Amino acid sequence: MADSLQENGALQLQLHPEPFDPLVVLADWQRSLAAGGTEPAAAEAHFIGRVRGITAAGAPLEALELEHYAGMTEAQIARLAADCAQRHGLRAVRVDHRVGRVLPGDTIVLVAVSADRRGPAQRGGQELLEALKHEAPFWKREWSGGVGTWVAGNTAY
Amino acid sequence: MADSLQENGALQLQLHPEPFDPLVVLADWQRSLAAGGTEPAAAEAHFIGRVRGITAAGAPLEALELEHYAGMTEAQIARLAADCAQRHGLRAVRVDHRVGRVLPGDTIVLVAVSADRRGPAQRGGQELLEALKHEAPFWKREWSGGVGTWVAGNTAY
Amino acid sequence: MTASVTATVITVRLFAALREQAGWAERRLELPAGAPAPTPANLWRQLGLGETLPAQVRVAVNQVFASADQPLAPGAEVAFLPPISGG
Amino acid sequence: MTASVTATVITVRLFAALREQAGWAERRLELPAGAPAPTPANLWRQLGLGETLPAQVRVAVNQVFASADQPLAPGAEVAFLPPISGG
Repeated sequence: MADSLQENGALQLQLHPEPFDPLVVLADWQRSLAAGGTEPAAAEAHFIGRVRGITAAGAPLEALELEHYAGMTEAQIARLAADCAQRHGLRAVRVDHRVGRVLPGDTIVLVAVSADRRGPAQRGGQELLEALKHEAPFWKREWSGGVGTWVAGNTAY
Repeated sequence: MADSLQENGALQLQLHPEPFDPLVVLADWQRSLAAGGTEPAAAEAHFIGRVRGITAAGAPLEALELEHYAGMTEAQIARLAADCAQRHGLRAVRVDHRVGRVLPGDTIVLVAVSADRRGPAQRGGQELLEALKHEAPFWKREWSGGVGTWVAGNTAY
Repeated sequence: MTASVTATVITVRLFAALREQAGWAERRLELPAGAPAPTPANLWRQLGLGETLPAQVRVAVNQVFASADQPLAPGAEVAFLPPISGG
Repeated sequence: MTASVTATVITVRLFAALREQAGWAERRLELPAGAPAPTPANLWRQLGLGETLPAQVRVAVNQVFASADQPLAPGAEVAFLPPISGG
């Protein structure tokens, strides 16, 4: 599943050690899908997540440190995307995620999906974001006042 | 409500008689929000809808003709956006919609919302799109084989 | 001093399929001063658009959705809207 | 001909808070050939990480989520993952 989705170009995935502009990524993605020669999808849903300026405890955040499990993280995202694509009949999926040191206001995650109808696009994108948050190996450490604190779990939906 | 959302710049709305690039619109929107000096929102959800290449009856589509009620359409979108923004605690809303003759593959609608958390951004964007489809005065006519047919209602969600 | 000076003027607008079926987009009605205020439902019949307003046709008064039975104030703009299909 | 040639080699990896608490990120274990195949839960205790594997720690074997009780094949990479917080 994961392989076939990636082989036919329907899944594009990138982990970024440096800041990235989600709109530049989306433009590249749209261009690459258009280059495939198929008609643009009738529905496209995007989600951009950015780093908040405060910690879970309410203190000013200096930076977020994002650890991942190189190899497994990518493979796991590919599996999650393929499952979600199959369940919702998605045409294409794009996932970008920061790793390393991320500053407040920086984009940390981009999830973009396309489908033939709005419902699958919106539901599929939503579900894939939740899956990433709970099933893809990433760990956040909040740095505030020079002290790093590992974050246990995710912010409320 | 509608007025206050538009006055403080939290609602940006545009009807386009000519094709528009949703990523260019989003870049402008993000720049204008950043110019306000506030920290970028932690969550942003976008939806892009494009014209399908076939009619509801399955014939090849030459073009879609989009009629609206100039004045009421804009006012009604502003009301729907303000209601939705209040219900979900959205920070900003951007709506772009084509009018006139729209070709297959063209973007017909863009809905973008920002919020402090992913749930409100996703749910708010989804709800506003449904509201636009059912409560904003637009009428579609499908042109196929030189014959125009008014579309009654919306495609399935 | 003429009747038309104090007449109640109502603008009626049709859109999309309704406009094409009727063959007109906008009418300006002058109702005699002192006559009871018409409702959108009255005007629908009066303009020969049909016996009763179909359930799927929505009414806007002064560009806001409104009841088909509300009396119209002088100067009102009434619109009959076929089923919406946007987005 | 030495024991190590036929020993069962298992790589154990720790991440994030677990890595910092333990003070190491990766260990290569050589288990005597012929010994019963260890499970991730066995290794957790054997490496002094704790008595029993806490419920919130997840296990991956060869970079796929796996049960803590599955016997490990020679050459396996076992990882102990603290609660995920991505996106």
